[in-house]
Amino acid sequence: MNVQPEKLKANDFASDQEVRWCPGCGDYAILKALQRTMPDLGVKKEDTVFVSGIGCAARFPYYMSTFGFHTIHGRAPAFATGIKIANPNLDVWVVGGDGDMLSIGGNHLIHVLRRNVNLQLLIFNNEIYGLTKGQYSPTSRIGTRSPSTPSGSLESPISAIQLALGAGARFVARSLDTDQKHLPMVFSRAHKHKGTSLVEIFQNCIVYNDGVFDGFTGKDVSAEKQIKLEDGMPLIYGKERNKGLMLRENSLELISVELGKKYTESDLLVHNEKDRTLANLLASMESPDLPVAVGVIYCDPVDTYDELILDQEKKANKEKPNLKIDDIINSGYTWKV
Amino acid sequence: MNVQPEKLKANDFASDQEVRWCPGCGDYAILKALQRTMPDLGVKKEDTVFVSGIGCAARFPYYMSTFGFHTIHGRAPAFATGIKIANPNLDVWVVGGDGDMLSIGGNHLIHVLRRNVNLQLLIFNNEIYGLTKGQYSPTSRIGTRSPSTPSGSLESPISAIQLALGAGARFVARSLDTDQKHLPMVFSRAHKHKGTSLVEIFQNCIVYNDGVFDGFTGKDVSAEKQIKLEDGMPLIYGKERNKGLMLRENSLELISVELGKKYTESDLLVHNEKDRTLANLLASMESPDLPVAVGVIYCDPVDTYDELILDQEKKANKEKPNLKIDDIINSGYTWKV
Amino acid sequence: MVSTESIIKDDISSSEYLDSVVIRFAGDSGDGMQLTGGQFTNASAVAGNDLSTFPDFPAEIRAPVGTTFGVSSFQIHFGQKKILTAGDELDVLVAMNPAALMVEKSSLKKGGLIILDTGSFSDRNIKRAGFETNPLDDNTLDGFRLLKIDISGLTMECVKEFGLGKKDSLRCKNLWTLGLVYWMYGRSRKETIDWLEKKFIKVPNIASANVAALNAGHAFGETAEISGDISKYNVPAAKVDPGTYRNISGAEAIAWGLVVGAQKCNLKIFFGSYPITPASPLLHILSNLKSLSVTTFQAEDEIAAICSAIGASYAGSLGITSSSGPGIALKGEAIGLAISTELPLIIVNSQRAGPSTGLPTKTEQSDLFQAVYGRNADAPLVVLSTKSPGNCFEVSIEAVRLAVKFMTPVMLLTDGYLSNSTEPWLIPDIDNIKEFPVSHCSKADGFHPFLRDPETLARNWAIPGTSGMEHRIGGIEKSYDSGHISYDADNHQKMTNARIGKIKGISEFIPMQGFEEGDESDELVVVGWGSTFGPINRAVFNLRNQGYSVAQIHLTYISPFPKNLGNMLRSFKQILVPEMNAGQLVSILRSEYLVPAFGFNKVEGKPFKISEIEEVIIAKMKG
Amino acid sequence: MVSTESIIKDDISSSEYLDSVVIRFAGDSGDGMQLTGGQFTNASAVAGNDLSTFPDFPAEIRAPVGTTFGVSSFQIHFGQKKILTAGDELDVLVAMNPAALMVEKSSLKKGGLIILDTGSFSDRNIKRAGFETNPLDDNTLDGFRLLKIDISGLTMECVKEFGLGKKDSLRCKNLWTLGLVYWMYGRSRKETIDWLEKKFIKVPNIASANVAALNAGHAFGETAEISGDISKYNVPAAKVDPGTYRNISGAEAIAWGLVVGAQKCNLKIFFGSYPITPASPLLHILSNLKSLSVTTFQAEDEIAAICSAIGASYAGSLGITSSSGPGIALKGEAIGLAISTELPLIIVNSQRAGPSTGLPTKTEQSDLFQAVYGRNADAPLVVLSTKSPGNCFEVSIEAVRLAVKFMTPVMLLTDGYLSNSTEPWLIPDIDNIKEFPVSHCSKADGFHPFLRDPETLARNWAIPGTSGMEHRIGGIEKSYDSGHISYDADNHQKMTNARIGKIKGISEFIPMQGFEEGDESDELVVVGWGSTFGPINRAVFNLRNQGYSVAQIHLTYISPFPKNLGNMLRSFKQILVPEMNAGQLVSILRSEYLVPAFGFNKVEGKPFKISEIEEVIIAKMKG
Ligand SMILES: Cc1ncc(C[n+]2csc(CCOP(=O)(O)OP(=O)(O)O)c2C)c(N)n1
Ligand SMILES: Cc1ncc(C[n+]2csc(CCOP(=O)(O)OP(=O)(O)O)c2C)c(N)n1
Ligand code: SF4
Ligand code: SF4
Ligand SMILES: [Mg+2]
Ligand SMILES: [Mg+2]
Repeated sequence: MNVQPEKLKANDFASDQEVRWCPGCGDYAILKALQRTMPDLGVKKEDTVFVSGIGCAARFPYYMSTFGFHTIHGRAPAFATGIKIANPNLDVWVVGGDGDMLSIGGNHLIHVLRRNVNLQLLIFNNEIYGLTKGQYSPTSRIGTRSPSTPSGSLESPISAIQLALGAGARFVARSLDTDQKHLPMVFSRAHKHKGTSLVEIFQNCIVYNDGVFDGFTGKDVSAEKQIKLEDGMPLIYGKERNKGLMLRENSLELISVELGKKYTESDLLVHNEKDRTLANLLASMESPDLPVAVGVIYCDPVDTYDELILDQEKKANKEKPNLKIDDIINSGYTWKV
Repeated sequence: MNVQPEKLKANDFASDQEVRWCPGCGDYAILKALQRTMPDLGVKKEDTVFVSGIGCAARFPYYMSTFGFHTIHGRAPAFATGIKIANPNLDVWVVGGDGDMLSIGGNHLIHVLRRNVNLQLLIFNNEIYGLTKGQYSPTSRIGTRSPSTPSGSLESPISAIQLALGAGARFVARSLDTDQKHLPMVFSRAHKHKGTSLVEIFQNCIVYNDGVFDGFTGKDVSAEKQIKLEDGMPLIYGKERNKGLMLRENSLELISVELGKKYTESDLLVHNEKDRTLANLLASMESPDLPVAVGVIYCDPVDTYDELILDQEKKANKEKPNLKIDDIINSGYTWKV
Repeated sequence: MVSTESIIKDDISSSEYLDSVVIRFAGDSGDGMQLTGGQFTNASAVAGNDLSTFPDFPAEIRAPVGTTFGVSSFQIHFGQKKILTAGDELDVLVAMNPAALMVEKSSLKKGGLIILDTGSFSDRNIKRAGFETNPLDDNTLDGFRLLKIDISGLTMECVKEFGLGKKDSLRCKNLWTLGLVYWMYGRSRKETIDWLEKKFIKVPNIASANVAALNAGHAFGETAEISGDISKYNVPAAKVDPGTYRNISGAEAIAWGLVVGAQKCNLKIFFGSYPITPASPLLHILSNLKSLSVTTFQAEDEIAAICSAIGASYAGSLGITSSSGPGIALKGEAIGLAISTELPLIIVNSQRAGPSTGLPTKTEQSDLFQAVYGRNADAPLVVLSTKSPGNCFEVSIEAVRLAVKFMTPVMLLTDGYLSNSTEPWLIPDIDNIKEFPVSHCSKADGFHPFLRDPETLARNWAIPGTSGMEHRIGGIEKSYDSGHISYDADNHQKMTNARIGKIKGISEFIPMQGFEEGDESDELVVVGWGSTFGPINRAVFNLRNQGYSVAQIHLTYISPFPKNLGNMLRSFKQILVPEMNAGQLVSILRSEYLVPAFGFNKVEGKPFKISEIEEVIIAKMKG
Repeated sequence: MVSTESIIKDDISSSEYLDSVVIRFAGDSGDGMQLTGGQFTNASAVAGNDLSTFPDFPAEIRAPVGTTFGVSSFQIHFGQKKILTAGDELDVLVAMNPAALMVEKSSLKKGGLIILDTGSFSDRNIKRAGFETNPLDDNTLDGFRLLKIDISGLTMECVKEFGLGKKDSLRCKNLWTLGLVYWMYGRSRKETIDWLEKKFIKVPNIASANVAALNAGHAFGETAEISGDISKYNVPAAKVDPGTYRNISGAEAIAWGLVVGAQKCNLKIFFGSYPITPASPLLHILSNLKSLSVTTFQAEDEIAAICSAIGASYAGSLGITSSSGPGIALKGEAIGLAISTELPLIIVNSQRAGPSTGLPTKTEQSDLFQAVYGRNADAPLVVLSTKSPGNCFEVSIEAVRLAVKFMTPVMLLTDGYLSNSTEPWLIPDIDNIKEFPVSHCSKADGFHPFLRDPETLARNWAIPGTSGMEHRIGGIEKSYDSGHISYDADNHQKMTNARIGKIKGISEFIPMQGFEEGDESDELVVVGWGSTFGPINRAVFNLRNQGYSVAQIHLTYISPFPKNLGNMLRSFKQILVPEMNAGQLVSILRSEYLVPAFGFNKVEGKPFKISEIEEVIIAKMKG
């Protein structure tokens, strides 16, 4: 018999495969954080499935000792939808890079969000195509020089979170590869949320895009350049917790203010995870003018697609309790010879 | 010689092909409105290209006497991108249905918007798949009964406008098939905007989804159930122009108020086409609680992709003015035998 | 007026005897031709005829009234012999308007009968249809027998009493026409009357009006108002096996076959699809079968559709996807993944005319190459084809059996013609169909996901949710020995061989190929696949009766071929391969068996005529 | 220490003479093996050798240090004869660490030389590489000649004076090794030194350290510290046509060929692509050629990439797209549209090992079926293949010529091996290449877009922006006579025939097939296509020298085949078709010409060895 111990440890979620990312890649930290989160989620290993597309990030499933499906580029959300509908008992995680999920896979991403299938989507955003050796991606900043844009890229980057909100997402969050406290918290929240939970993780590609997030992730600057969201709490940040966010007067625009002289905490906006407009405002904040928002940006659950399907099936079964295929075949016009 | 008359008439933009939509289809009205708009745009017929995917709406190019390319399902924005980059002189219009543009074509839609290629995107939204005989579409409301959802659809509809805003669109507008005054105005504005202009047109499919927009398009209700946006003007509507929109106090939520007793015009929000947050709020208004917003919801031009490409090419040519392929081939390490 | 009861049973004794009849109802899209055809089909079935039908829709949803491209028609071939095609030429054309006459007149055989509604021959309609002058007045219809009746007028007249508006009144004219045709062939009206009364139960005056029109048309035939040109015909019942019958379309047969197949191996069905003509009916039918463990999922596109189905198979369901040519093309990459991960999957391709968008409402069998070869790299799968609406049922069950037994994608080829056309079908006893239960692997000892059954070469199917079976799979090459990613050169060769060997080896587990007609001793063999079965079989049958030494082979299994096929083919002097494409099976047969097979190819978006095939065979045999 | 100047020119007179040498530099991904190989290639080119190279990267971007899957290597075959392959077996293996030794040792020929860095043989590295015990101490390397040098230590030593850290110092060890190998083969260091000084112009101490390491390795050879096992070799210059040469990779050759082709017909290039291994280099190279009327567009996916390219062709540019197997699969539907609308388009497929994701960094030629058949319906296009890096240039020009002359998509097949490997290339005089100007149609009189040139069957190419040419096209079937949508049955047949006939007819406009070796009088012919040219040619050449009656045909044109191919093949008793797939060309040849061709198939993700092909030929000819 294969008795599972009461509580698994992080290590129990590591597969026997050698991890093959570049030394120093941010993916390691994310892997570690997730392996550390898993035991606390109360889900059995055999009920957990990691699904991915193609890319460095998409190698993720190989390193988890759960079930894993490394599929094709960009389509992981579609595979995951089939898996979850086929067996709603399973705990399904989708992992992909910014290219996988936002370039070739953008359509599946918005549709899984719209459908609200109960699963977790993790986007490892390194603002570059790692696996194919460094071309710019849809999240790369304007002017990114890469093998395919030697004179600099020209397109405005896409924001995973804003796109998701536009598509009707019910849970969006953000975190950083290196933040080993924050990341497990965000993973747990994503897991707890019923419906599609999207988590964008800023991830450093040490080989092709090293330091691209340093402006707000560096140890020295992070407190001043990030704001950690907490539901129901005023939007305060800064090492000294002396800065805050409020609306510019007579406008729908966020500004950062210093607390003390002119403004006090009570002037600040309070984070409300159910406020989609606030979510959009927070998601669009960019360094260096405004702090980058991390944490749960939006969370407002509604019925999930998989539940609704089950309900509909149950109802159909109830309406025609003992229906057999023979009944269908013999329905309509028949005659005897 | 083929001398073109000074000013063309609507009829000059009709091709010699018999129009093959169902009698009573809303597409006729859109065709008429566009043919009426064209002469005023000052673009030559031969410089105009209509590109479409597949669907009833996508038949559109056949009925225009300009150039036209009826491509494959969902990919029209990608074809249009190639056409515009290859010849930025051309005036490119993309036409598609809600299925074409938001289901199979969703990814190309968001990426053309993000790139901001200078072209017009018209989505004929009838909230149904017309050509394939009436299956529900990504814009169909929850509970839509269709051949593929006999017990009602389960997914939240996608909002073309909100999705576009999430993808970084710089121009989004909305109009109605039957509004032959408003529609040409919106078309003109879309055309004038430099960059990708998205126009969503509510279009009645008389065969498979008849009357789905009646709640806010019916002659009797339209004034009360629609708000026609005008930049810089307060958000007023109603037959008696006695209703308006403002923010709910201490929130980021729109409410409709009656003017007169408690509120006056000066309490209302003023439409600002450059305010993305307002745009999102306006786009998300739904009948019957709030009026449906029509007109230009958002317009905030930035550099277009095709211009930027040209600039980059010009710069490259300037840097290496007389570069020949021979120079490239002979560069690097060579030796003589 | 005669009472309804007394006219329901018809006296057919006095009629002219006919072996079989081909009739086509044609009219405007709004004229209810599909309904008319459907009712006539049922009535003919009740009369005991064998039959075959072919509904033909316009490409437009609802084209403007009176246009040729708006003509909708329904053809039925019924008779006392085995009916295998919807018929080469029409014996009778019912033309409800000038456009229908314009479009269909060339299909009528010399001396054939045209029944037409003179009430619709207004100048405007005549012009719209593209006639320069009124075809009833000039010599356009010379050589045909004509029955000109003001059906519109007579219908208006007979439904007057029910107080309908003009539009609704005119809507009854198809029933009037049907009544007349029922009279001609001695069909019973009872079932149609029952059906009308049920259908319009909430609008009884409409029901009564339609019934009245039906009866009036019938009475019109019964009374002396008809010219000598037309009389009653007697098409005797066919000799068929006893049992309960129904009409079945190819789309229904596939849907039900898949459901039965899944039940026989105890799997739930996950059907992921995206609408496309002519594949959508399968989605529609299955969407109504929720209570039979069928989940349908309308995906955002064809790629998501197949990926979701593969995901479902991975999770332990039977994943099925379905589309038509252009949509199947989009699935190529994902099919490769299913092949690489060796998951069961069924891909139903309802072929249509191409290339590209082509002629979506027209039939063709030109996706054979795509089915067998249409992916990157060496990526073999099972390809099955269906030959008639009823046959779709059996082949669908077989598709499920092979998919789960061999852990492989199966491409099931049908086509627009088969999907929509119908034939009477002896309802089988589902309990008698053999089970082929699947067991998901749960033995942890020495488990790895790519361990193979030594006999079938199928890999283990272990599914999420099973403790101890946790494993990772993907599209990168896997080690034969451990299932882990492997970049090893020899291993890649070994796995490639295993994938190919597995599919080839299936030939050991399928029936030997047989002859439909004739045998090895014949001179020429006609080899076909798919919906060409009917015309080929009839042509071969006819010519054999005329003394030609011609045999027929019709393939269900195309990848792999049955193992005796090569030897069968090699025994013939001539091998003729008629296809509704530019020569696809013929090319594969030549390559596989090095036999000098030659093609007879027709790419007109419609089925072969029996006579076309007869002519080629005769020409070939004459040298 | 000897001064730099004096040692630059080497005396090779006293060396052992060799016809050709195969050497492989192997080390960790971070060891700079590609750079080392590249420099050695240039130095050999300067020395006048013909050569062929094969860079071999790990699948991982940067695998952990010391692992076998992180080994990066570069093989070069150079000699005084015509060199056609990177070599079957290694004469010399340079192994910078135990993992490299582990992975590559089996490629070394018996008695071959291994140069290894003992400094890297730590217990940890030995274990990581998968050796149980130290291979330098056990009998693992019995039968090889061994040159064990503490390259790490010696490098550290010689760069001490430049004050680099340990990591940077150790980075110079590849140059030390290169110096030693230069000494062995009498290569000039000058070009490498120049190159180092230019490359590290901003970090002069790094430049100096590398130069010092190079010189130190060289000096090490020069001095007596080496065992008797190793000496200097003399590989004389090859006899080649005079002219200016450079090394060219397949990817460069395609990029430049496409640019030249576009210039020859006066079109701008629009290149729409999406990154994928091993196709990306083409995107990268073209992205640097903006000032040559080349626009590159990195699309959101492969479908958008090809659609944008088709759009650009529609607008009057030369649309090109490029990908590898799985990405090409995604383009199938859009290729169908380009076929249906008859627009020029070039699709470059850099094939890789499959199915599905397969082995992205390994080579294969298994997309031939996909190229010829991989779409819905009857959808013919032109398929060309390339046989060597240099040949990619010519074939790319030909692809452009056929695409615009016949208004058709052209699939250009190359593969991962060809894209990355290099060979010396006689730089052609571009002006001497024939022009084939395109004229976009502008004659309004009687214009319709599908009017055909009676000779080529190419349709009119009228582009937006041209007054009077306004027209609509699409993927629905078009009337042969008016170009408008047509659902007519006969018209569909006519258009299908026209599309097929156009492609078949191209055989009148391409060169007759010739022999690479031998002629019709031989007994056996080896027929190949693509990058197998080298090993096949060498094998046939060798065996002919040994008296075997064997000929070689190598195909550039696969769809259509050259018109004399059938007759050529029929004159042989045996037809052998070696392919790096499970048998694709062989299947098409059998089908097309009914000749009993048989395949020799290898699916190991790497090129054939000459000896493998020799063996099969011999076996076949013996009976
Ligand atoms: C159909 C297809 N197209 C392209 C590729 C090549 N490809 C693999 S991963 C990738 C993008 C990788 O970027 P991202 O998703 O951001 O992941 P990262 O490597 O940065 O983690 C691409 C283009 C592929 N494998 N399949
Ligand atoms: C690749 C592909 N998939 C599916 C189809 C079938 N198809 C044609 S149009 C259409 C959707 C039509 O809906 P919409 O885009 O909303 O246009 P409408 O007809 O409502 O104007 C579909 C699914 C197709 N032609 N090609
Ligand atoms: S290339 Fe970048 S993202 Fe990929 S493994 Fe290396 S560091 Fe990580
Ligand atoms: S099906 Fe609907 S959308 Fe299509 S033409 Fe008819 S009415 Fe218009
Ligand atoms: Mg990335
Ligand atoms: Mg629609």
